[in-house]
Parts: sequence; structure tokens; C-alpha cells
Amino acid sequence: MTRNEGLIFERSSPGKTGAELSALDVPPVSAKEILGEEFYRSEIQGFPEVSELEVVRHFTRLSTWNYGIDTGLYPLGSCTMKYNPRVNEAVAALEGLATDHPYTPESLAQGCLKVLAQAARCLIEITGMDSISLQPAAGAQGELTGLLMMRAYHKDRNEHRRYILVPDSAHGTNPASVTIAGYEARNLKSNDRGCVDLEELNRAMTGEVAGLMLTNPNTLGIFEDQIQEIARKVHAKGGLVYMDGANMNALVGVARPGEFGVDVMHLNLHKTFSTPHGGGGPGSGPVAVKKILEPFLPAPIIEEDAEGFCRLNYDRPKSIGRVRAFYGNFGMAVRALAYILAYGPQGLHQVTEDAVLNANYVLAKLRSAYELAYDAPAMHECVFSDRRQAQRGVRTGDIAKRLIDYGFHPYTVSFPLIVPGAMMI
Amino acid sequence: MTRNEGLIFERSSPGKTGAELSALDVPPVSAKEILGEEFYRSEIQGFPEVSELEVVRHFTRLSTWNYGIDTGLYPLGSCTMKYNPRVNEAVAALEGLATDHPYTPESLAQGCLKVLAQAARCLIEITGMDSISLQPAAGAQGELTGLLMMRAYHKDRNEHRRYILVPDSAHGTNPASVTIAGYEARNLKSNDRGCVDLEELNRAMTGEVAGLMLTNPNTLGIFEDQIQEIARKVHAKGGLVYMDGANMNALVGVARPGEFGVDVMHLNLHKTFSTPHGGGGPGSGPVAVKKILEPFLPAPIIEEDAEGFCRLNYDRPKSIGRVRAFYGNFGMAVRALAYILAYGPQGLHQVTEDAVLNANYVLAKLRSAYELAYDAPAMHECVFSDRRQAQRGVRTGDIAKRLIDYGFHPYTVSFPLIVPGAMMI
Amino acid sequence: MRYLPNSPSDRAQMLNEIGLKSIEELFNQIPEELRLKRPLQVPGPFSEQEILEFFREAAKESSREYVSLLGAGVYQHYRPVVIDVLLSRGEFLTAYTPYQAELAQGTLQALFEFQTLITQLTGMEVANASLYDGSTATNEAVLMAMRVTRRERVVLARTLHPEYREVVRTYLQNLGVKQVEVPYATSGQIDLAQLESALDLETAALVIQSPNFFGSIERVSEIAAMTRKCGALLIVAVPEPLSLALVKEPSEADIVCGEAQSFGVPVAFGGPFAGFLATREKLVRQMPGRLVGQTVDSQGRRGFVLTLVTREQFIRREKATSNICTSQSLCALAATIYLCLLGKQGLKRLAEHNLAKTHYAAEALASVAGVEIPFTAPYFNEFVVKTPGSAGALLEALREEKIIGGLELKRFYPELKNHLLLCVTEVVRKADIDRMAEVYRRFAAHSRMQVTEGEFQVAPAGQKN
Amino acid sequence: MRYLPNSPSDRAQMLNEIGLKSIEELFNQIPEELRLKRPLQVPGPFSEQEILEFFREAAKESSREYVSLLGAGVYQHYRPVVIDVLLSRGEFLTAYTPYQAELAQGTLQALFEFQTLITQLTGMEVANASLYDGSTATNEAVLMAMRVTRRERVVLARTLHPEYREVVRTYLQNLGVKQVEVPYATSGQIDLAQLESALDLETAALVIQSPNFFGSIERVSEIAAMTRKCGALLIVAVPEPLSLALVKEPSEADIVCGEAQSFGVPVAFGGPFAGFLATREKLVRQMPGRLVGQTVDSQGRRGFVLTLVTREQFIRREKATSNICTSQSLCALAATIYLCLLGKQGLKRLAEHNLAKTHYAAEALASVAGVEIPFTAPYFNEFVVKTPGSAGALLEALREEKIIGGLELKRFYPELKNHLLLCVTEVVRKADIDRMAEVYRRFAAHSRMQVTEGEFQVAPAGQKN
Ligand SMILES: Cc1ncc(COP(=O)(O)O)c(C=O)c1O
Ligand SMILES: Cc1ncc(COP(=O)(O)O)c(C=O)c1O
Repeated sequence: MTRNEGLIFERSSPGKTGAELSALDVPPVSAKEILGEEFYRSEIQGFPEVSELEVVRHFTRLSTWNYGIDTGLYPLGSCTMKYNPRVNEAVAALEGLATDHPYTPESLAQGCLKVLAQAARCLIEITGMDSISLQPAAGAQGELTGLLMMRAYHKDRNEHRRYILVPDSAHGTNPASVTIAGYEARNLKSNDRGCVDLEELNRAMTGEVAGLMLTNPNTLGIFEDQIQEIARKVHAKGGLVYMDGANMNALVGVARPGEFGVDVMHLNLHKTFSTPHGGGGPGSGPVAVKKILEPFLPAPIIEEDAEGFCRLNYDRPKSIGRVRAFYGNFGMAVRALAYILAYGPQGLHQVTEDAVLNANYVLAKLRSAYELAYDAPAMHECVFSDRRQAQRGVRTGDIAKRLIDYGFHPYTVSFPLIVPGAMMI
Repeated sequence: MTRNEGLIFERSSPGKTGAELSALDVPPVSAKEILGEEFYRSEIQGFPEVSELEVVRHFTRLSTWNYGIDTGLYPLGSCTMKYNPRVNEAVAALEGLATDHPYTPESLAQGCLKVLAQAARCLIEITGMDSISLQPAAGAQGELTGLLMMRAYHKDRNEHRRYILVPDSAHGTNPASVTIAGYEARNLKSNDRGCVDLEELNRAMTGEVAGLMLTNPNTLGIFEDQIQEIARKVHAKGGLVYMDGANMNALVGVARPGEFGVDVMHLNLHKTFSTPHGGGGPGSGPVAVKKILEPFLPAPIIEEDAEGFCRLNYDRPKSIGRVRAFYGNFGMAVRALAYILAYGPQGLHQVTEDAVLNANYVLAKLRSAYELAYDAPAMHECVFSDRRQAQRGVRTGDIAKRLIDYGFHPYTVSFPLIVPGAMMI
Repeated sequence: MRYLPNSPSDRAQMLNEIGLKSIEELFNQIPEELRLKRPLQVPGPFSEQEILEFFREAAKESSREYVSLLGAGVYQHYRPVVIDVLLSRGEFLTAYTPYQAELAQGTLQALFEFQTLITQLTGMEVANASLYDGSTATNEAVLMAMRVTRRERVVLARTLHPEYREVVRTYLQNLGVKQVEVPYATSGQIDLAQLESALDLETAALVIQSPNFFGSIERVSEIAAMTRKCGALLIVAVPEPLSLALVKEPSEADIVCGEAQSFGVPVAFGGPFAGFLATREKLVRQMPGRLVGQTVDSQGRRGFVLTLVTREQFIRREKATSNICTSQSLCALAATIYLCLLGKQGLKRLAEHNLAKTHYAAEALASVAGVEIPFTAPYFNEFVVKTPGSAGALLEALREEKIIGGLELKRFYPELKNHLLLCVTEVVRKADIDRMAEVYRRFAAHSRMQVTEGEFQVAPAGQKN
Repeated sequence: MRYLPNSPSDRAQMLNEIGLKSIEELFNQIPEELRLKRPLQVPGPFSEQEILEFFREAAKESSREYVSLLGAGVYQHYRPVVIDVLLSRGEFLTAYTPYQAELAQGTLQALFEFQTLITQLTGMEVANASLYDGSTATNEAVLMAMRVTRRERVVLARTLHPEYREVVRTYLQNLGVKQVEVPYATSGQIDLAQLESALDLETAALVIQSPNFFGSIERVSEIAAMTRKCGALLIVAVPEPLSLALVKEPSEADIVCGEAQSFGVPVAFGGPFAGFLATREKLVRQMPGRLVGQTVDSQGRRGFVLTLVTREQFIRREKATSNICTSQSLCALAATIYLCLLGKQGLKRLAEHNLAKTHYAAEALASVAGVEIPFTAPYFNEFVVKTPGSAGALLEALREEKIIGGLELKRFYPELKNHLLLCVTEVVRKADIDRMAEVYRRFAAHSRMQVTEGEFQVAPAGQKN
């Protein structure tokens, strides 16, 4: 259906409104008197004036211009897009969970605190790490938080290291976070299998390097099978291993980063744990750590006593401090927990199986038409190159737009950067 | 966006499901044993097996093929389509209102009963009638209920009348209801103003006629200004006046049928009172009556005592009986009441003003391009004819389809029947 | 006002363009003496918050804190969250009746799927796109059978829902149609001997319900054979169609009608619900209500339209098969979504849970001395209990434990004093059933004591069988 | 499992086409010794019903039956029903970040409208499409100011939200940036004399909050002049932007950042919220986060795209203006819908209601002997109260009346013992304010008595000023 829709401001006409207030039950006041000339504002210029009907219609019409998981497949690599269960939205909206103020006295906020504690417990079990903070608001903030903890760790040992190694296949947020954490990013070239090159690592991993930031499975959808060796090398030089957990969807229930040498990692609840992307957030990027990094976690941390009473512990002298006000995107933790509960242990394993199965099926079906960037079995995603098509002048971007014509959302275009004309599915 | 979507059955594959049950907390049983071979069914052949994701996606995609008030204007005559406030849906879904069973003991169902009583009170005030039943499930059932009450009234007076007069401009449900009520419909020709012809009425209104079924404003959007005279003539012959209240949107707060000779009428809560059309229902068609018809209302009726306690009174010896199980479409009464409360007295008047203003504005803007069926100021709707366009072979149906091409829902096509090539807006 | 998209200046400008000076002039058509000279006496205006507060207050005065064993035509089942999410999409919720097929393919295809699901459940060949509810669907089935057979006598089982019978009676009484009721046997099913004699060559239709009002499953095949013999149509009403996931479909019937409320439609104090009506292909032209058909557009693509509209009142007016116009599409859509979610296996498992819980409850109660399960026929999720003493007093005792213990049958069947109709769906927990049985036990012991002590008692516990 | 669209037979067929024999083979890449050999120890699987029950139980252990006077960066406002209805549309809820503009015009246009609304509210020229929250937006503003000025010293008002300051500290400590805090004056506003001496030519930015953490409105114009003099940028944080409907916009600032939670985003125990950041046109290239711009397609039709992405980490990697990627679009959408609904007049009226209730409450409390309102600057919907006796004990007393009486300030300001920060929005009723004042009165009387009787008391009521 044809739908044109202007800006909401264009529907505005003086005197309309889309919301009315209950009668004021206290005496009215003069804002001008109370605030005085200096502070009083009489009008927000340009602000819209429209009815409720027009608001509903405007945003309904706008929404029809969007693509979403609910309307079709999202064959995006790197950004796991999965079904966003509606019951998760329902529980996140429950009065009590959606309405408790973050400064509610602990004794009156046990419901929220227990949800956080339970979500934390599940995520620790899934990653095989020792402790976790749910404070970071998205993956990139998780990265930063992890890096700051690495920094605090080294500082605590009176070491001052300057560099973080980042493979060239890494997501752009990795090097960006490195900079904000006060480090310098050092590029690590991938080998011909698309993985970390051990030789390169040997060369690069010096005493000035604080650690390695690794994505596993990496952004090519390949499991870094030498991860133990990699970790050993990093640890041998006093460095730490950070894992970008954006691709945990390929591992849940099958392998645990805590068991292959990772010291600190983040998860994306809006990827692996089904919280909706919402057109670009909100997300949540919990950071899980090994014991050695625990003292440095952002404060507060949640502690549950033997009777099941939960408390926020602010007494964390070595903590890096806060990375966000309050306790992170609580509502996302609610949804992630609901997701985990819905599946249970076997179910989560099944999800991982299906993700890897689907990716390999796509790989098998498309490899005759498109060139594989690296010929390896896929984990949860696979990366093709437009090399063959490019010979006739058709590039990855063109193929993506053509998919749109057919009503499909395209794959991830031109990422990772190490693959020319990448088509990441 | 291009969206193809097959039947849900085409997505089915054995073993999938979109809902799982909680663990059974009683011992399992063998259905085959309990029911025996004679009654046991092993399978529903052809039934779909799909996941929750597929159900969400299927119906989301289907919905995008629909037009609704939330996506655009509905310039339909006769079927008042107005904004369906979302708060009405929220209150209808409240636990307690959405969950009480109709056989809940009265003392535990006061909330629902009070809502019904309050809605009834408001509708009586708006119509100026004396009493009301909320039992009929839609307008057509309201008509039938009213006709059966007319029948019961005459019978109670030992009269046996056979005919109901129905103007030729009437909606199809009117004559259809007449038949089901056991009457014969007699067609009443309209005069050149599109209204009831008093001469015709004089001729037709005999002692064998049970009553007149009138729509006011009529389906041409014209107020029957001789309504008092009409009623007088019908009453003089012992007949009753039924008013089809489908067009009450033009009268709320401005004039009350109870004050112009109407004995019985129905309302469409899904038109005048904003309950959503839902792609063809549910609706609700309350029937309001004057005192003389009260004994014949469908049982039960709701009574509120001085303390505000509500009871269902089944002791109604002259009642026509039930027209529907339980108490009608309760959920629609909730919404209609919410609508009335939102507006209040002035607001309801404003709605009527706006409806009539909008219709007259449309009339003024289009009269140079299209021929008016009857040249009179409009109430809440106006009817054009395609006469001019038809000369070049373009008919009302074609104009309607062209409006669709532009993303608009067309007007009501080819109704009322007395206007050739009607375009009812 | 927040719902109205005209601003004061819009109004002034429109009036101006029409050439009027005041809003009042718009109403010049209405004779002065007919105009209301005062504001309506209704409450309001309310803000959205005030509306919510008003109805939240009302919702408190409800049975929402109670466990309920009520069924009797309205069933509490768990409603998956997805249903309301999808129904709340404006394209479904706020759409008009799908007369303009191009703008309503979503509704039309969904209703087509509804019709298909209903035929699969009922074993019929065609189904319509919904009627008001189970009671009126049953009545429409009766009227349809009269049109088909051109006969004017209808036989109804007494175990057909009493309110359904009342609705049929209301409609038929004006058409001069003779109605005969057939009693039930000790099994709880229709009395076949009596049925035999009630049926004759004038009979347009026999209407039974299965599972019937007592929960007993009727012997549809046998009854169908008897009906067929005299040329009448067999109408089977199914107010609890979840039963059809485990109970043999009434495929020998001529019309199967019923109530789709069980499938994801809220209990909502009795409505809105969604009636259904399914029949054989050859009777489709006499079928009431709307029917969606599949077709192909000019480019060969599948599409859906309202079909056989010539039966309907727009065109046929007084000769229409029914006067129904607006029906219950959105509720039918809820049922469609529900059935798709549950699917073949889910619906069957759910029916098994209902069966298991119901039989667990029946056994728990039957184990109480003085309690009897009077009827012997197999049942699905409803059954009748004879109480040890006054049913009313027992219900009171249960209510004190926050249990609504079912429906007193004497309301509709005076001969069944101290009989309750109980329904046990998946939402009733074992713990609640046990709690209920405990109340029965205490109540029975107390009733016995009163007998022993010769005290006054509301209903004599000894008065059994 | 109900969320998974592969059936067992689908899986078998897919495996077959890939040429594998078992699901295990899919994981051959992962070294044997790294594979988890046991099931995860997490609860589940839960049915949908069980999930609802689980969280409903949790939701019971909450403050939902309490009246709350908490504000301090998170504000309870009434949320119109329409917001969640629109957010629940799958096209918004389940959409990806709008990199493919053709498939995301809905999100893009809505975010463009969000940006426009924020500029109108703040008096700035450009705004981004959301950051994580108010605290990180403030931090991003600081980092941005450092990029713009190429200076490495930051001055923060002590009346900036303590948790915002903590976040800034966390980020800055690793970059070796010097931070200075400026105390407050007796008015509750920043101490201008102290500020004067804190600012110098090394200063990248001054960060103030208005209304500040105590609710006091800051003299932005004066402060802006002082900041400008030394070439630093003025950052104004606005955690309660509803104030901007009545309080003069900080248009003299260089960056206005804050929290849009007040606009229709649930309190939700602290998140998800939506940070905003607005600035002058000329600084846009240093602005962090996404920016939606208006453009025109090949046929001249208006369209929207992510613009200036070259600042972002996809392309700039370690040189990006920020590492933020996924932000808070859906919350920004909620705020957009909210602001459109309220509109110019609605927002102003709402702000007036907040003002009226807050001042009613302040007067009600101030009328209690022993209670003091220590700060003198004008305030919007928050103010500080000095309690008659122990603030902790008073909060306990209020809690017994189901009132959460505000935030104890000593938690963040040790010098403000027995001071509470109270917030009174439109959702707090007069009756509740009166009830609260009554508790204060009783409590004050009791405290005085204890003094008179010379008994032990937690906090001496006489210890005033
Ligand atoms: C591999 C990888 N790392 C990090 C991120 C950043 O996560 P977020 O967008 O949640 O900040 C993403 C996703 O965008 C990603 O795919
Ligand atoms: C004038 C008129 N009368 C009666 C009806 C029938 O009402 P319903 O569809 O609610 O049965 C309608 C609407 O369809 C109508 O427009």
C-alpha cells in the first residue's frame, strides 16, 4: 500500500493535544512568579500540537516503512538477530519490575535485585567465568569496561602497559574502545585461515602489551581453534585475554570461554539472549571476568546472602568505578533471563545447534554461486566475497540492494574489512 | 515493501509447535482408555505445526495487507469509523474485567455489573429513552430484538399485526431483521428530498402495520425533520416507531430520539461509541426503549439498589426471552463507557459538531466535481452520485478503486440503493 | 479534546469555507424544539489516567483472586501473550469489514484460515467466518435447517446449554415453530429411547450438544443415524471445542456449530466471543453469515474475497439467509492465532492436560464420603457432582477458601438439586483441587454430624438417590 | 521448542544436504577438550505461563504498593497507553540498527523527529539520535569538549548528579585528565565565587546540572559568560528535561546533554533509558553517537539516512569520536511519541502541575515545626528538606505508611546529614502529600518530646542551622 507521511510537525495546529491531564488536586501556582523572569520560559517554539489519533496514525504509518524480525528474515552476520519472544516484553512491563525506582530501599526491591542476581548466575554458568557486572549498556561499553579492568589490574600490579592487540578482522568498536580506555590499539594481521597468526602474535606480544582483544568465533564465523595456545602466549607475557562475546550464539551450551583461557569478556544480551534490537538499542553488554579481575568490577555488585536476601555492595575499593548510573539496562536483564528460562539447558544447546546448522546450510547452498572468503566450515555465520560478481561490476552493496527489492533484508555488507567485498551471512 | 505470505498450513512441519504447556501436576491419564474407542480421536488431520516465531511473522505480514483507522482515513458513510482509543483496549483487558466468568456469583462480580449499569445509564441519557438492554451483539441483532419487543407489545394487547414499514433507503439488515422477527417488510418510497413521504406513509400506515423502522439521520445523511409528524401518524394507527441508531454520531448531545417520538431504537457501540471494528466485529447493538416497551426487554436486566449493589433480574414474565447467551458483548460496553467518560458532556457535543462540520466540508469541497444525490445540508455524511462521471463510463466502483491506488480507503460504494451510483462519504 | 484532530482554527476555517457563521447553523435541519437545550448528564471528561483509575477500581470488585471451577459454556484457558500483541496491531484492530478486498487481504486470509481450521476440527467441509457466539450460532443452525428441509419442527436435547435453548426459543416463538425437548438418561447423555419417539417426518432438525451441558459426550454416530432416517438435519453444538482435539469429531452431523471462546478469547463476563458454524458443501447456499473464498487475481496471484454474498442482506434484503452483518472477526482472528500457536500437538496435549486434571478432580471428590458423580458417560473437562448436603452451603464454604466451586444446576434443572457442574481446565492447579477436596471433606463430615445430632440442616445429607 | 522454526525433519534434511552425519560434526572445529561435556546448570525449560508466574512472583517483592517521592535522576511520570502500543509494533521493536536506510525509514524518520524535539527543548542546533543514558551522555559531552578544545582539565559542579560524576571519573581517570569539583552555595546553586577561581585557561569544560541534584535551577547565562571568558565549553546536564517546558532553555551552553527517561520511558530500576546530547551546528563533527539526516532520493522524495558516519567507529576505528554503537533507539522513540502526544501545551501544563504539587508539598512540610527547606534558589519538581530528627528514622516512619519519602542525601553528601531529596511529580496525589506531612508532624512532635524528656535520640531535633 502506498503511504506518504510527512513530519509530525507538519500536522501541528495550535490548540490540539494528544494527552490531557487529570484535574490538579492542589492549588494552581504561577510559574512565572515562582521561577521569576530570569528562569521562566513561556513557550517551546516549534513544538508539535497534534491529537492522539494523529500520533497513532503517524507512527503506525512510519512503522510500515521498517523491516523487522517480525516481518522477515535478518541474515546478518555478526549481529545475531533472533526471535524476540513477546512474553519477555510482557514480564519486563510488569508493575513492580517496570516501576521500581533504582533508589528504592533494598528491602522493598528484592524482586528486581533477585532478577539481576539470577540473570547474573545464569550468564556466569553459560560463560564459565567467575563473576559478572550487568552495568554496561551495550557491547561497546562492555568492551570499555573490560579494558578498564585490565588497566586497573595491571596498575594494581604496578605495571604500566600501553598497547592492546586487536586482530584486523575485529569489529570497529574494539579499537575505538581501546582508545577511550587510554590504550593504543595494535593491529594484528590474520593468517590465511582468517585466524590469529601465532607468529604475528609472538612478535607483537611484548611486555608493553596489556592484552589481546579477540572475537571467538571470529567475525568470519570461524572458531579460533588455537585459542588455548593464544591465551598461553598472552598470559606468558603477563597480558590478559579479552573476548568479544558478540558471537556467543555459536557456543552457548557447547563451549565456555572461561575454559579456554579468556580472562574477561562481554556478552550482548541484544544478540545472544534475544532482547530486541529496537532499531538500534537498547542493548546490554554484561562483562564477565575471572577471579583475578573480580576486585576491579564496576561498583556496585549484587550479593545474595544465605537467606536469599540481595544487597548492593558499594564497598569495592579496587573497583574501576561506575560506567553508567544505577545498575545498567535492568529491563534487558529481565528479558534475557526470561529467554534462558524458556529454553533451559537442552533448549539452549538446541539453539546453538540450529544456528550452526543454519549457517552451514546457507554456506552449502551458496558456495557454488559466491566465493567463500575462507574455506572453512562455519560456526554461526559465514562470509562470502563478491570477487566473482565484481568482475562484472556487481559489488556486495549492489547485491544487497537487489535483495531488498525482493523483500529481504540483506546480509552484513562490507564487514569484516579484511574480506574484499564482504557478504557476511 | 514486497511481502508474499502463503497460508499458515504451508509452513507446517511435523513436530513444531508455537506453545508449550506447564508441567502437568496431576498423574497423566490415557485419553484412549477414558474415552474409549468410540469417542477417542487420535489426530486433527491437516492441522498446522509451526513455531511461535512463524505465527508472529505470518500474522504480522498479513496485517500489513490491511487498511485500518490507524493507517488512514475511512470516509465511509453509514459505518461511522472513528478513532479507537487505545486506553479502551487497556481497560477492557484488565484482570477482573477480562477474566470474570459470567456465572460468577453476583457479590463477586460487582465490578463488571457496575460497568454494565453505568454504561446503560449513560446510553439512556444520550438517547433520551427510558430503559436499555446491552444484550444484542451487533446492530442487526439490536434491530431484531427491537422488532421482537414490538411484536410482544402488540401481542400483549391482543393485536396481531403483520407488517413493518421500511423506507427504501434503509440498510439491508432492516428488512432482513423484519423477516426473522416473523413480520413482512413493506417498502416505503422516499420523497424527492430523500426523506419519508408523508403521503406514502398515510397510505401505508394501516391497522395491520406493527410499526415503522426509520433511520435518522437517514442513510442519505439527512435529518428527517418531520419526524414528529411521522411518529404521530404511526402512533395514531397504533403502530410503534423503531429507529435504527446507526447514525447517532450526528445527534449525540444535540438531539435525543426519546424526545421525538421514537419508541425503540438500537445503538451501534462499534460506530458511535468508538469500539473497534476489528475487521468485521465484535460489535454491540444495545436496544433502548420507552416505558411502554420495558416489560418486554430481554432478560436478565441489571438493577442497582440504593446502596449501589447490582443484581441481575431474571424475573421478567413479559420478556421476549434471551437473544444471546449471558449479557451481550460486555467488553464492548467497557470500551463504550471509557469513550463516554473520556469526552464528558461538552466533549461528546464537540464530537457531533466536528462530525457534522467535516461532512459539510467534504460536501462543499466535492460538490463542484460530483453531483449531489439530494441537495440538502449534510448531517454527519453526504451522498453523491456518479451520474456525471458515468457519462464517460466511469462508475462509483471505479472511482473507489482509484482512491485505493492513491492509498485511501474509498467511501461506501453503491449504498443507499435509491441513489444510482451512490458514493456515500 | 485529545482524540479530535480538528483544532479551533481548523474549525473556523472550515466553517468559513462552507459559508456558515456558527457551528449552530450546522444543525439547522433539526427542528428547534427537538434540540437538547442542556448538557448531557454523563460523567467526564476524564484524563486517560482517570479512566484507568475508574476501571481499575471496578476491576477490584471481581473474582480475580479466586480459583474458579466454572465452565458451562465459557472456559478459562491460558492465553498466550502473542495473541494480544497481534490483535493490537492497528491494521487488524481498527480495520473495517473487508468489503474492499484490496484493502483487507490480511483479515480475509486470516478468516479463510479460521474457516479451514474449523472444518478440520469439526470434520465438516465448509465453515463461515464467525457468528456472534455459540448460542446464536446454534439458533442460526436451526433456522438454516428449516430453510434446507422446509420443515417447521425442531427437537432439542435438554442437555443443550440452557441459555442456547432460550435463544432458540426467542427466535422460534415468533415464527410459529414447534419445539420439543428430549430429556437425558442416567448416563447424562440424551435419552435415546425418548429421542426415537420425538423425531418424526416433520422434524427439521435435532440439536444436541457434545460434550453436553453436563460434560457428557454424546453418541453422535448413533444419533446421526436416527436423525437421518427421518430426513431431519443433525445439528451438533460444541461450546467447548478444545474437546475436539481428543474427542471424535461429529463428522456425521449436518451442521456443527459452537463457540470458539476457548481458543484464546477472554472470558470477559460473557463476551465478546466468536460463534462458528460448519456444514457440508452442498448446504453452503443456505449458510448464514460471511464466507471468505480463495480466488486468483488478474496476474494469477492468490487472493481472498467475501464470497456467496448474494445470500446476504445487502443484496437479498428481506430474503437474506440471516440478518447478521457485523460479526466477531477479531475474536475469530484470536482463535486462529491461538490454534496456529498450539498446533496439532499442542492442542492435543492441552486437551490431555484438561482430561487428566478433570479426572483427578473427579476422583478426589468422589473419594469424599457422601459425594457422588451421578452420570456415567465419559466426559472431557466438565462433570456433575452431587454434593453431600446443600450445594449452596458448600459453595459458600468454598468461597471462604477463595474457590468458586462451580455452577448450581438447580438454576436450570430444578430436578438436580444439590448438583454442581464443575469444569477443570489446565489453569486449575492440583493444589487447588486438593484444597477443594479438603473443603468437601470437612463439609461432608459436618453435614453427617448434623444428621447424627439431629440438628437443623439446610439440606439433609441422608437424602441420597 | 516453541521459538525454533526448524522441525526435526528439517534438521535431518539440512544435515543431509550439507553432507554431515550428525549434529556433533558441526562442532568439529572446536577442540574436543574445550567442549562442555555436561548440560548447563540453568533452570528451565519453562512454559510461557511458568515464565509469567516466575516474574509475577518477583514483581510482588517490590515497592509497587508504595507512594514514592524518589527522583534524583529518575522520574515517575504517567505514561500514556499509546506509547507501548506503538513500541510493541514488530517493525519498531524487532528492527535492526538502520544501516539499510531503505528498510528503516520508519526508525530513521522517528529518530530525526526525536533530534528535532531535543533541539527545540534545549535551544541547541543539532542533537544526536540517543546515547546510553544521562550519565554516559554527560561523559561523552566531556570527551567531546576535550576534543574540541584540545584541553585536558574538567571542572564539575558538585551539584551534578553524583553518579554522573562517578561515570565521568571512571572514564577520565585513565586519560590522565584533571578534574576539579566546585561546591554549592547556600542557595543550593553552584558557588559562583568558587567557580570563578576554578576556571582557568586550561579548562576544557565546565559541567553543571540544571535543575541540579538538589532541584535548584542554575543561573546558566551568568555561568556561560564566565565559561566563555576562559575559552572552555559549558556543558549543561538536564536529567529532568520536563523542566524545560517551564524553565528557560540553556541556549547559552555549548553542549546540553541529559536523560530523556522522563518522557514516557519506564523507571525500570534504572534502565533502559535514553541519553541525549545536543550542541551547536559548528561542533557537530566532534559529536559522539549516531545522527540522522534528511535527504532526497533520486525521485526528489524526502528520505532519511544516518549521516556523518565517518566520525563513527566502523570507519574511524580507533580514531572514532566515540565507541558507542548500539544505543537506545527504542527509548528515544518512546520519548518522541510521548512528546508528540503531550505537545506544546500538554507538556507545559504537565510541568505546571509538577511545579504546583512540588510547591504544595514543600509548603506542607515547611509548615511542620522543625522542618526546614535549606536552599533558597527556585526549584522545579525536586527540593531538599532538613528533617526534624533522624532522616533515617523518619523514612522508616513513612515506610510504615507505605510512603518512600525520598533520598537520604548523606549517601552522596556526608555534610548533609538528615537531609532528604524529594521529588513530587503529577502522579503523587494531594492526599498522599497530606499524609506525608502528617507523618512529619507526628515525627517532629515525637522528636521534640524526646528532647524535652531528655531521652536518647538518634538525631537531635534542636541541632538546627
Ligand atoms: C563483533 C562485535 N563486537 C562488538 C559489537 C558492538 O556491540 P554494541 O553494538 O552492543 O555496542 C558488535 C555489534 O554491533 C559486534 O558485532
Ligand atoms: C444504517 C445501518 N443499519 C444497520 C447496520 C447493521 O449493524 P451491524 O453491522 O452492527 O449489525 C448498519 C451497519 O452495518 C448500518 O449502517
